[in-house]
Amino acid sequence: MAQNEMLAMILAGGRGSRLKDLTTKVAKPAVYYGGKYRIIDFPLSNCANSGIDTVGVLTQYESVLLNSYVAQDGRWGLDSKDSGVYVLTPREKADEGLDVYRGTADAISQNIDFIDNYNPEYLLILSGDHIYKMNYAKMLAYHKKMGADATIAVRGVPMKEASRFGIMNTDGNGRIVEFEEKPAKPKSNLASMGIYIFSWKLMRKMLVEDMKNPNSDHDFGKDIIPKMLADRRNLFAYEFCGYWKDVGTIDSLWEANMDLLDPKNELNLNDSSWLIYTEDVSTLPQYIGKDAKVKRAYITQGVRVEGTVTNSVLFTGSVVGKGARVTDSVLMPGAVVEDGATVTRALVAENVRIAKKAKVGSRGSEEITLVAKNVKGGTK
Amino acid sequence: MAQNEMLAMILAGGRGSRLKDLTTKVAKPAVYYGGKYRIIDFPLSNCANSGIDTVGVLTQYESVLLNSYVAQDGRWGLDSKDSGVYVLTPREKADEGLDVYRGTADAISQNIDFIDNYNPEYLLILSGDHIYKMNYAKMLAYHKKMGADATIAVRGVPMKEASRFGIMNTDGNGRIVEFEEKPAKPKSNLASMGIYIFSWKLMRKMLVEDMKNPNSDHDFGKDIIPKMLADRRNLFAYEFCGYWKDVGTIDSLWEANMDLLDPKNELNLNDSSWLIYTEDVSTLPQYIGKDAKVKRAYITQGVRVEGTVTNSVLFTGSVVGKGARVTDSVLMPGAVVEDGATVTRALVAENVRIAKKAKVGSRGSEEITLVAKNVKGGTK
Amino acid sequence: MAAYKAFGIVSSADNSIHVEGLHDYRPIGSFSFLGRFRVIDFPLSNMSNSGMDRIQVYVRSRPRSIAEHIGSGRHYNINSKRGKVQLLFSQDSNVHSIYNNDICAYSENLDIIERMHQDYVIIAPSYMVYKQDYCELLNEHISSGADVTMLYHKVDNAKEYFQNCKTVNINRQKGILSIEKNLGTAKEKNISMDTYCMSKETFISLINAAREMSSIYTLSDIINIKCGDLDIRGYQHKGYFASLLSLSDYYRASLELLDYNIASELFRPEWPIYTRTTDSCPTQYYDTSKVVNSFVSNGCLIEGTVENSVIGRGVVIKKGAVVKNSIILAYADIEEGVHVENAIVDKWAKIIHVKDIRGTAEHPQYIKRRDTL
Amino acid sequence: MAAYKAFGIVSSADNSIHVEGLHDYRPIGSFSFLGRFRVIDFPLSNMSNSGMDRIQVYVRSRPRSIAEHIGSGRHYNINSKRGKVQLLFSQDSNVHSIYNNDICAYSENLDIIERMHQDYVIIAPSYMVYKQDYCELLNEHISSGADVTMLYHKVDNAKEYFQNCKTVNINRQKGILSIEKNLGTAKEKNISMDTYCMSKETFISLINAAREMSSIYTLSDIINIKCGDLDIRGYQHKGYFASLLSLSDYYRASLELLDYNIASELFRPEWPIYTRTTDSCPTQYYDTSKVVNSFVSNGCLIEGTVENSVIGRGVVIKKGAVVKNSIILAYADIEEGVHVENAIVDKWAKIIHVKDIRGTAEHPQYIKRRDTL
Repeated sequence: MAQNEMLAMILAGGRGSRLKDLTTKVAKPAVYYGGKYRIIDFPLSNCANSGIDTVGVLTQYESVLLNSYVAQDGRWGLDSKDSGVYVLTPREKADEGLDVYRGTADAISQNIDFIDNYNPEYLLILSGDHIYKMNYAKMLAYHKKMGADATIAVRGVPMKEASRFGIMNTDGNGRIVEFEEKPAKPKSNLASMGIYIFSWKLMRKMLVEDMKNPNSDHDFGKDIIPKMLADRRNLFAYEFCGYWKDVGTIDSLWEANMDLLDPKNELNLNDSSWLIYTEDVSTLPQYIGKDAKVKRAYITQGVRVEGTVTNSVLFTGSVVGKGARVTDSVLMPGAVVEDGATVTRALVAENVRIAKKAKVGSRGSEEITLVAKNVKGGTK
Repeated sequence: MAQNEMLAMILAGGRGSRLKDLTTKVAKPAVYYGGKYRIIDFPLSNCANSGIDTVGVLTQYESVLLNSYVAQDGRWGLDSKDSGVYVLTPREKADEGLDVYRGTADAISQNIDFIDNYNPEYLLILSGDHIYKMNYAKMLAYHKKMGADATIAVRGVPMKEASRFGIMNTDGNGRIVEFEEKPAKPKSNLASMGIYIFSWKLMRKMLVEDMKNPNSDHDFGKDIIPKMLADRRNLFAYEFCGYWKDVGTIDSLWEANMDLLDPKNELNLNDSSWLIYTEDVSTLPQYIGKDAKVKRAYITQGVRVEGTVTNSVLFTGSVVGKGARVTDSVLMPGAVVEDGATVTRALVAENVRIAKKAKVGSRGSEEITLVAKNVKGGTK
Repeated sequence: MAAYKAFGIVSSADNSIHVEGLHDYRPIGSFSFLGRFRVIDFPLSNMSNSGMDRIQVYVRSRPRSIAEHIGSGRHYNINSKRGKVQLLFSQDSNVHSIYNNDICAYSENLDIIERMHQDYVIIAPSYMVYKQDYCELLNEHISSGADVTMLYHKVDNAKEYFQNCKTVNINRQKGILSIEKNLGTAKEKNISMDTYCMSKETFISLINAAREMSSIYTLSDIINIKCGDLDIRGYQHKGYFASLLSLSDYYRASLELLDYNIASELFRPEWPIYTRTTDSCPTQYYDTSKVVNSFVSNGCLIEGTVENSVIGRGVVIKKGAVVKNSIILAYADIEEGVHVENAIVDKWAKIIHVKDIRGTAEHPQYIKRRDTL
Repeated sequence: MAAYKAFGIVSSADNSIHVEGLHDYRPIGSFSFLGRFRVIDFPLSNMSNSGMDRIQVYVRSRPRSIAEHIGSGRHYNINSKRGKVQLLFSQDSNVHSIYNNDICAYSENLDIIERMHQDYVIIAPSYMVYKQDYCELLNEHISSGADVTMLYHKVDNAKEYFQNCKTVNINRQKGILSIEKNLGTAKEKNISMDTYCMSKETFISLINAAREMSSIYTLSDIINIKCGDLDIRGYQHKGYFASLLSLSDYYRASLELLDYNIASELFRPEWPIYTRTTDSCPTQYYDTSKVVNSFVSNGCLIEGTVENSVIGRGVVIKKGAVVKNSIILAYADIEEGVHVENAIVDKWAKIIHVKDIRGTAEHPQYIKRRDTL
């Protein structure tokens, strides 16, 4: 049976501190995106759509919400007989004290016993905080075809930006000959996406060795991949073309939401052959009121618009009151813009209330305004 | 909606070290019992059958297996829209380091944020390692009827053994007037079962205070209940009649299995109105071979018997070879008794193989023999 | 959790009922309602929210859409081990026969009804929309000592609406004197909501009594006949109520809910209406969209104008198209320049060439499923 | 995961088939098999294990047991979002008509077939038991360039068994020359396994071709007719194979598997046969039980003697009762002193007063569902 041919492990421990108040209570993979999704819906839905049945999610930082969110594996259909999404936190062992994950490779090493339960042929390592649609089954087919020990997904970045990334230098056949972390003079524009397929037998051996190495940072990028290259292992680059975004800052999160306002956007969440699954909420459909004006907007069920919405993304349960104006903005779930209030170039966090006639954000602001606390009413 | 009226939290951190080699790799709640179950199936199935939707399972000790076992919440039907079984391990917080659970009350305190998400009216505290069938909905009805702040399930124990238990002394109305831990001269035979219903609002306040108390052991029995009594809160005892077992030792685990061989046993796992749910395995039905003799036995699907089985409980996938004899014993999943081997008064652990003609256990042994490693062949 | 004592039955409309157009493709329970819901979501959510977890859904013909929509029932928040949403089919091969009624379906599945552990049954129709806590109904039933307690709703527009419904005559003690067809003779009537509470025992004896007397008797018929012998009582329902036994009732009920106050009375956060998610993405509004006073489901692409309408999932409304006072079902396409008014456009229909589709408020125009116009 | 390219169809037996007794209550796919399984578990597990996750199950009559058994399909290890096990019903009201055949069901649901994303289809029957990796079949089909590839099984007992089956004539290149009824004329025959692999396109064109030529043509008929025009090839199946188109075939197939070697060839750990669990507890053997060479399901209480038999879930065999060479379906009661031999006892039957029930190996005695004897 194909079931456990490939197991996926999602590294979801990122604190995402550049997302400021959005991540004081939730880990970055649980941050909202695109009207109804959370970022981690993307790798999880990709797994489901790629025919992967078992997914481990490695979390550590304050993640009660993330943990209980991903534990509901039926959201991604990952609840059939042998399927499951398993939350893997650092844990007390019989012979050791309680530990934290020291690096990406260590997070996997600490869960070797979990992986052994499934005895997979291949291990897929993913990051929990990227937005993209990708068929990992195709990447696996490539891995097998190339007889690779490791396959690393890469994407072309503008050459002038390449020095900000981990760059893979390949030969004519896609074989990786060199890996340079943020090279001053990049030789290629193929940036690692942090998506790896490893043949598990070999990787298991390497991880056991790496755990014992006191000089290692226990990181795939810094330790494991360089070691594999040094050992002259078969490493291949798998080039990904398509929408991909790491939303590390408030500005980039806002921007990624704005991308969806273009009906021809590259991510295309409307493609029925590759749906992104998420939490199912019980609400009314969206209601557009008697005096509402909605133009160029991305709006989901449970939203109520009585005012004017332009160029904005509205999440579940958000409300735009009478005479209120929401422009170039994102309203996260349950955000309420009361009657007559104005929201411009802003990102309004979950359940935040902008009181009557209040005004937040401005058209000309350099940065996007993050509104993470209730805003009191305006006087005008 | 009734959904989150009462949330259940199962304390499943017990190491169960008196169960010896059975618990070196798994926590006690994951230990097998009754041919196809694990101990934790009992509180989880009781929750499902009592109409409780959301269950937190608090684990700490080496629990990768327990964690992934309970995460498959569909096993107990706890995977409907708003349902779930959530594994709660000690975790790194934004402002503190990584912590362990210091006591039963602390385990709940550390997860106040989780409980707050559901905002329950009542909190049910259970232990993950007891075998019994109980309708918690009835206990809740009693709690409400009595206007209790806390209701504690108790069961009558023989008076002469009462000094081994935590004893609740009640007035004529079931109100608890005194709690004595292992009293030298017990005044009552009502022993606490470690099952509590608390009105959450009050308990939340008490836990927050208890966390700050440097002199507290953060334990329900030692700290919280005595404090409630001192505060003259309404504590009521809810008397449970029926089969109940804490299988703390190899002998008592064996004994609890043997109890099932009596077709009129009090636990009655055959009652279709209160089923115990467990993992679903894909196997053949049990096969009883051409020369087999099976008498007084409790056997589940996937077992193959070619030899003689008397007075024994056989778990999924266990095999009794030709001419082999299994008497007064328990074969855990995948245990294999090869042709001609003899197993008497023994408990054979998971996947252990007793080679041809080997002999383990003996009829007259004082203690039950635990066979946790493969046994080499006999010479006869 | 009082309703743990009762199992539920969701009944199907009689074969004498035929709702124009829509009904050709699916039973009424499967009709789309307010875009994201299906009518059967209402009785099922009522039962689930009342703590009931054993529910039998009777389906007569064209069961596919109901079977798929209900699935394992998990999205109705029903424990999949302890509980069960069970589809029961009528095996009578002649689906349109008058003999193939509710009593016939119950008596064919009598062994399953007899095996239920619960002492009481709540029977609710799959063709009406309302919110009701069945615990309250059951408690009232038990404490009154009645043999049967049935829900009714007081209306003042029984002349124009509630076609095909039945009315009840009630005495001052809430005793039911008789159940009659709504003949539209008076404005004010007590409409029977075809919702009954009784003991399992009484239910079985009514099924048997009906079979003995006439094989065309329905449950409502036998209860009417027994009004003298048994203690049958009414329980008044308050709040939003719609019966969907005719196309105009369906049309009116949908548009009525465009009043957000009425809608939010029916959809309370503490009483969620569950449905099956289709995982469609949010709806895309273009630069040219003009939408007012409408419910819009997810997955739509809206370039045109929408007024006072209910738009289903995945609907496309192209530039210059106008949709007014209409119900557009899922995946329909309204192409450029098309004007749709007072119409019900069924699933997957494409309106391309016919530029003007108009019905009246009294007689909405129905466009068939998968039709290309 | 080659089979991601194909969706699956599990087909129903023709209306010309009627398996004595058992078939009165459920379709063949719903027959109990080896105690814990139902026949339809085999095609569904084959598809699931081959990585297929979009499966259409066609049901003609008495759909309840199949609908309940399949549920959401999660127990077949099929992703409930990406994948779907979809029940498709024949809407033809006259379920016993010869017009109501497989082609009729496919053409009624043609829009759903057309909407499938996959390029290929694997069609497998719900009335045969075998293990087959459909990836291999699909790969062979694609690499050979055939229009249709069908499974066959070589047997040497076609005279006595495989009643109601079809046989195929094959040339040396594995080309199918014709498909004929098994008339029992020779021992050695290639039995058609009613399992086909083809492109979605070819499938749709065959459905249309059959409809045009005659409304009573089945898929097998139209493929037989097209043998000259199309490249139709056979693919030989090896391993255990049983067709359950008659009661004696069903009886023989079940008892044949009491040979543990044969059974363990069909049930491989790497190719699990999934089924719906009923959460029954282990089986209780009493002091007086004597059981040999039998498959016993969970939840039984066994005080008596069982030999060479298959015992379903929750069966009670009382003291002194003897069950030999028989198949006892779930929840049947064999009371004290009763002797059952060469019999098939249907679900919930109670054998109390009739102390001796005997059939022959060729004609097993059938005891009806819920009968009390």
